[in-house]
Amino acid sequence: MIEELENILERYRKKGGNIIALLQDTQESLGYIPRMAVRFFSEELGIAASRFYGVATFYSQFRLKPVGRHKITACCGTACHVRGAEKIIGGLRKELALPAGEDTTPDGEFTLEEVACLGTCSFAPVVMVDGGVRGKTSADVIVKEIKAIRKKPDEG
Amino acid sequence: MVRINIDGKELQVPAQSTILEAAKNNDIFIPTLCHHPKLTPFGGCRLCLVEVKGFLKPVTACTTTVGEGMEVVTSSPEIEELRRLVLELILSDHPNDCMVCEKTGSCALQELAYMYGVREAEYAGERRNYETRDGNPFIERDLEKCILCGRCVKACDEIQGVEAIDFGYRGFRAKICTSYEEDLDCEFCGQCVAVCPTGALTGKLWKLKGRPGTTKEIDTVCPYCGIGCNITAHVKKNEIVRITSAEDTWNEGWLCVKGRFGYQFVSSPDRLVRPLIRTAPKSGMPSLGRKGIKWGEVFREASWEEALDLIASRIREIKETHGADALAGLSSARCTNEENYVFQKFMRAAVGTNNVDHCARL
Amino acid sequence: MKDNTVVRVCMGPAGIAAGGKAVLEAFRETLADRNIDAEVKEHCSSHQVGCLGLCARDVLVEIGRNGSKTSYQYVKPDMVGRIVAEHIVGGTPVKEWLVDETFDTFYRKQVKIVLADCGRVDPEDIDSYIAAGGYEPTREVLMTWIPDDVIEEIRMSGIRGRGGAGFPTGLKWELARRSKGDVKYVICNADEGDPGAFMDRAVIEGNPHSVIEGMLIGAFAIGANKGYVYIRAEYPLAVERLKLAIKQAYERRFLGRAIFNTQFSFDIEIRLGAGAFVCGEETALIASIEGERGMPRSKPPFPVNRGLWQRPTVINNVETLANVPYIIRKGWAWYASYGTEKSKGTKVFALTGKIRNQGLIEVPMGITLGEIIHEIGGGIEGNRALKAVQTGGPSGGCIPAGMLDLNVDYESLAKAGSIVGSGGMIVLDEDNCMVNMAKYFIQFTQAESCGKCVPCRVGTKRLLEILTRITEGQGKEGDIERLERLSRGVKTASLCGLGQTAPNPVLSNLRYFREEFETHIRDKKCPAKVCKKLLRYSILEEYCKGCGACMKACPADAISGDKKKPHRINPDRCIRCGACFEACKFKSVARD
Amino acid sequence: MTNSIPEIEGMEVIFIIGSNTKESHPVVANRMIKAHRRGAKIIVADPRRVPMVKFSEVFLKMRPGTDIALLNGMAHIIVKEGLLNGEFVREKTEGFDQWKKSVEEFTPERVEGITGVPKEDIVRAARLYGLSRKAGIFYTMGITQHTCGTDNVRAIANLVMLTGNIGRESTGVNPLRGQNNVQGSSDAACMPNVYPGYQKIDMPGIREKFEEAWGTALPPKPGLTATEMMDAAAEGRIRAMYIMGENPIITDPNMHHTIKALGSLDFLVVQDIFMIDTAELADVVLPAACSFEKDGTFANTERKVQRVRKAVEPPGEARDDMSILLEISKRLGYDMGHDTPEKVFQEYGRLWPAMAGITYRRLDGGGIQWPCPSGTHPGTRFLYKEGFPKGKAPFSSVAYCPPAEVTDEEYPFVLTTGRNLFQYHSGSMTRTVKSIEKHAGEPYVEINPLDAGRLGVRTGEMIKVASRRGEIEIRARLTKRVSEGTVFIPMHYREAAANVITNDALDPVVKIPEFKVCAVKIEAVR
Repeated sequence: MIEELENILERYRKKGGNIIALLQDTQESLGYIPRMAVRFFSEELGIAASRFYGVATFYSQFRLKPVGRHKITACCGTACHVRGAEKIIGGLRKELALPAGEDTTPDGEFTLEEVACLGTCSFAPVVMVDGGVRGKTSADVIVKEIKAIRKKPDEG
Repeated sequence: MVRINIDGKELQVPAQSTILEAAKNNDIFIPTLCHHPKLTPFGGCRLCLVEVKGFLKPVTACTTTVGEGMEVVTSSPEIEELRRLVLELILSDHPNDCMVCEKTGSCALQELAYMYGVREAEYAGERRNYETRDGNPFIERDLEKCILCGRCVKACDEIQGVEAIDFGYRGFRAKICTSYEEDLDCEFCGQCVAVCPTGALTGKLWKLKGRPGTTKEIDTVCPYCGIGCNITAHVKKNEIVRITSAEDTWNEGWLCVKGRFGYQFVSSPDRLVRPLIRTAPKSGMPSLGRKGIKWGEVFREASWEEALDLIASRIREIKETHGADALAGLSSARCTNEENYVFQKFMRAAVGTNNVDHCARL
Repeated sequence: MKDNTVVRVCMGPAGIAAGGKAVLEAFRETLADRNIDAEVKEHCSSHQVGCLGLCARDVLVEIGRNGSKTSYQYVKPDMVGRIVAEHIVGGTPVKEWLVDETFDTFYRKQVKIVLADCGRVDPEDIDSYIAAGGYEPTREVLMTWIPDDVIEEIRMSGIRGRGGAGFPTGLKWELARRSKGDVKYVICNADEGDPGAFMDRAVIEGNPHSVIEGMLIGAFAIGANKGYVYIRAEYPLAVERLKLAIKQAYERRFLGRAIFNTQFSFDIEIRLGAGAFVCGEETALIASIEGERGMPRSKPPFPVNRGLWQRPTVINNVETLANVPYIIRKGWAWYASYGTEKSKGTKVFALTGKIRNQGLIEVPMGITLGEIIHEIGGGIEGNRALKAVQTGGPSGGCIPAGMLDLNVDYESLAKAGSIVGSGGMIVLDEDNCMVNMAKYFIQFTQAESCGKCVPCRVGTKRLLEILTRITEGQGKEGDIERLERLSRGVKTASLCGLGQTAPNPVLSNLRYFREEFETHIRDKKCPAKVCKKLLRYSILEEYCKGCGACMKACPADAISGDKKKPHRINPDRCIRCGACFEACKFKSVARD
Repeated sequence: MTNSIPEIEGMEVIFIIGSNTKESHPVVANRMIKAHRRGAKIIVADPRRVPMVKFSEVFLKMRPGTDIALLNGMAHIIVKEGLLNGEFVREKTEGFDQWKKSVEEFTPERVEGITGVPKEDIVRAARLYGLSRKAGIFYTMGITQHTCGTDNVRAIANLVMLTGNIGRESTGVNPLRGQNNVQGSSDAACMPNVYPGYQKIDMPGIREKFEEAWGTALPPKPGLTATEMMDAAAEGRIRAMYIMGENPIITDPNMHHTIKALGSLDFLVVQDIFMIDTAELADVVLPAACSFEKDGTFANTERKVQRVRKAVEPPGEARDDMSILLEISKRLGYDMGHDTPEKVFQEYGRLWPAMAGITYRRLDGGGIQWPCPSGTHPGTRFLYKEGFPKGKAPFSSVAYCPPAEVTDEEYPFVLTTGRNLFQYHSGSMTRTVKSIEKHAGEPYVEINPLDAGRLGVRTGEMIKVASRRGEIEIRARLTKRVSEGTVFIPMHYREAAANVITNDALDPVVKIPEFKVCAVKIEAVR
């Protein structure tokens, strides 16, 4: 992990940047923001660790825990809302048996993420499964997909 | 200087001052919670909202600088309603335990709640609750009492340059955090405690020892380094229960961990309380912290009379047999000027030697 | 056989969502099999709006031959074979799959300025933008104009901030120009946060150079040499396109030093938003670009005086900037000829919700809501009744069905208790609960509140709690008054735009649908049958066949009854999930 | 200090050398940080990466004991680049030309060789300080606790005179005193060669003045310094000692020597608030009151006299030091003729003009900085406004000489000692404070990770640190704070007392021991 962090730091020092950029790069290469990454950057750059944490917890993009192998993104935009996004999310949480307040299954397989708006309102309700957009969808459709993913051995 | 008008009063105020400063310096009261004169303005609590002619919405007095001919109204039914609502909202997410809170009596929030007669919250609802407590040995952090005014964050950054804490999360979940919410591990200067307007930050040693108003307060000087910070000792039942420093002292109320939290030595059970006279021969080697030595077997307690007589007679003997310069005295950089003066006078005039020094060099 | 046929398949997010890839492949294969040498283009991916904008009908396929264009809607892979056979080979379009008549009315009332070139130019090829007259305005301005002329031109055009607040752009630029400072910045706010609005994404994906040009001209006007585009990371395609466009602009020396060999130099950097709605607010956005928590700062000082790194800074939204080159090209008078006296030009709206023609529309300011709904939008979906139109997203409000002759412009909408905002326009029908809508928006703003100031941090939370209890049948007498007092307080006392507008949905819904709130509170009923906890389920014996489907479906074992005999729901056990309602094939489960 | 602490805010350049300000004088550091926020540039010169480095423009990480080379090197650059303050040098100083020659040899290259500081940094620091006319220098024991301590201070003085950075507001040279009343006990003349107010006992007329005031004959020749006393005791020339509120066993160098010295006394009185280590060797131990239990005054590092007020009663039969001394004095047949602190202070003021204007009543309105000659005088915020007391100040050439003890094959590491933020001096007070002990109750040695790696030592492991004088076992704390080849041990911990190891070589003039440099060897304890 260290050399990844050093690379990120290298880039940061070259083109100059800020805490957010640094964290975005970190998450990009590690999938989340580990404690030791913050410690590392804080020591190397003399920027207080508390500031990294403040930024990391402010923006919804950043994760302090590893993300699941499969990512399901449910749009909660207004259009999706009026077309029953809540129902879908409810159904998915039930299917994935997500503990309250958690967005990733204990086995680290699935992460269910809710986003403000994917900007495909005309296709509401919209859900993304591992990057693939599913328009005019429903809980059942997605649940089927989840079951399918569970079955076939993960190739990634 | 610019000319402004606050509540009908024509005033001349420094051009760069904020409306709040201008008002304060002219004894016009504007309620505040997040503002602190020694820290940069924040504008979060919204209590200092005032009406400025020509502005569509009320502005915060703490962040708005005055302008020539500015007309300000600090109190109107609308403004007071807003302040009241803000207080109701703060209290709707604030524990109701003033009766056991260390801050009671010196709490800015309590004072304003009293002023505005806000009691049970009209907007009662969910309250933050944090089970985990910070395990550090100096500072009690009760974040349920935190009003997110940000003073502690600023003090830690702007005054102490440590930045051990910062705002974390957002919205209703916003919270003052250390990195990854570990236990506080900083310089423990306690500037954050000093600037906290509520009971969110207090000294762990203070707990239930006595609140301001119930203690005797004595202004004196810190017993530690050579800077001589001015401190106030809070005393109850002949015990120091709290050390604070006033904002108007030359050290601006800032202290370090020793000055603010290092006062327990005064009431230590290990203090010497009676003169001791050696009974056993010298072992030659001090214990250097080794435990289990029974001083009773080395020294015996004696009356002052006996001890002082003994000292006087031995000094006289040695002086007679070996001369005054066979005696020497070491004074202390921790004693007062008067005591040091007396000590050297004692060595020179009473004992008769210039063999007198102190630890300045060590 | 040689042919000049061009097949365009919609591959915008919506298109992809509808299975555009498969359709595209189908065409490629079928044409290859029949070795027809026809061009198959990814269409909507670049022209997602420009060409059709009717994404609701994706996958849309456009077939152009000998200059004529024909469009198919709802295309599925299995339809491709026939289209190729009959249309491309046979030459006669497949009638029943063509787009229907409302397709054209969708355009009649629209006026395209910002979106005009979306679709005509290839966003990934700067030349096609130049060919369409791109960068000419910049050249002219840089070489023959003085900054004050530019500002004057923009001021006269009357264009106002398209991001929401509607602050006159010319005035903003003038203030920034007059503000002292050797270093100044231009920021393009592409942090399109309003749920239900996506025109900024569309413009950047469809015509990124128009935005770059807008920034160039703005920078020249105020005397800035550095610009930032603050864009949501959630828009990967837009980010990609923008990066490419900037790269190409640098290659052509439209960016960098000595542009068009003048003294003027300008650089643009992209900053990715990290997911915080509040960063749409100017000062929060600035904090975010500086890499800090996006917590708004008190105004004054305003960004035009002390903004990014304490320097004078102009922040304009994407749509605003994209207008600029066209205003320069055709002149302020032409632009000002559209719109009303106070609201000039056109505005792009994202028309969504319960409406037939969904998608982006660009209309002249002042057009009536009715024209938009019925003519452009083709009326309400299904045969439900229009209930209201929500505009301005979480900062806006609802316009009830009765006010369809309302003109859509800054003043009229404001008077009606809503705002133009960034241009979200969600159509609601009788199946939408207005209390639930208010709750939804407050839920959103509450989750996005930065937490700096008390009214927004705690106030929105309390608003949400009250609305929630109302939708759950726990509403108390006085709750409406509580909501009103709190909303007013949050509006005036909050630090930034987010808090100052957050209560709008509540206030406007209370204004037009007060009785719906009262019904929830007093009768514990939700007329739109949306608020689950207020619904009552019962079985109509006369219709029940006793098939037991509902019994199986019920997760709470609340349904009992023998086979072939009418079943019964035990109201005490019923958790009101509606499973039985959906399970029953005989419509014998009643819900009220 | 020639300046007062609040003046720090107004400084353009702050040059900190041999002072871990943030840990030893935290509230001064607060002012420096304030200045920094207002744009002041900070230079830090130290063998360790001390916390203030975080705020510094330039950090000169020098080898211990090479201060003179560094300071002369900076002077060299300032002279060569003509950054000096010609007017000041002409009118306020003397001996410039001759001194100038003495720094010629200190070229950046050579200085880099001696100090280990890259020459670019030395040049940057020299320019920063040299170009500023509103600069302050801050130093503490890091400068004085060397065999060349006096020369270190002279070298600093040269730099100050060269740039004229003295005698104005926010401009001067500021030694920070380590203990609450070091300034005061020096002022009050607990020193072998002067009477109160630094009045030399061998100056004509002075002794007579005090004999007259005190109504008794006084010994004519100067006495011994603390460190000399220990040697004299060991040799039997000193037979009895009276130690008030000091703990030399922990605070003096070469502990074994100190123990031997005190052990061989015929009679030792220790007067303290705790059973300190030194008291264990005493014949009589007297229980004293602490500063919260008595009235009086302290003089802080900026010469400010402030009131100390009684807050609580002393425990048991403990008494304040003054009344104890008065009692013994009576028994020795000498009645000092005053019984309250205030009366003592009045006599003090009568005998020292600089203190004459200060009274307890005035002090109730806040501290006053001496000199304060009259009751209407406001006190003196900064010194030398009207030039130097002895007219022109002389430049004095100082040669660089290495520390008394340098590293060799057997003792390859340099040990430097000092304080940490949480403990205080010999720890007699702070180590009885539970929270402080909980947080910083364990002795440790700071060692560079690379050195530790070579020795196979991990953080938290016990290692043995030994010098020619003694050895201790102590926990290793791996940190980049210290450079390779250097280790640091805080002085506070009796159970692993740094002064078992330190060198008691003295500065020839002021007799300060070389706490800051000695050679040690280190091995892991298995």
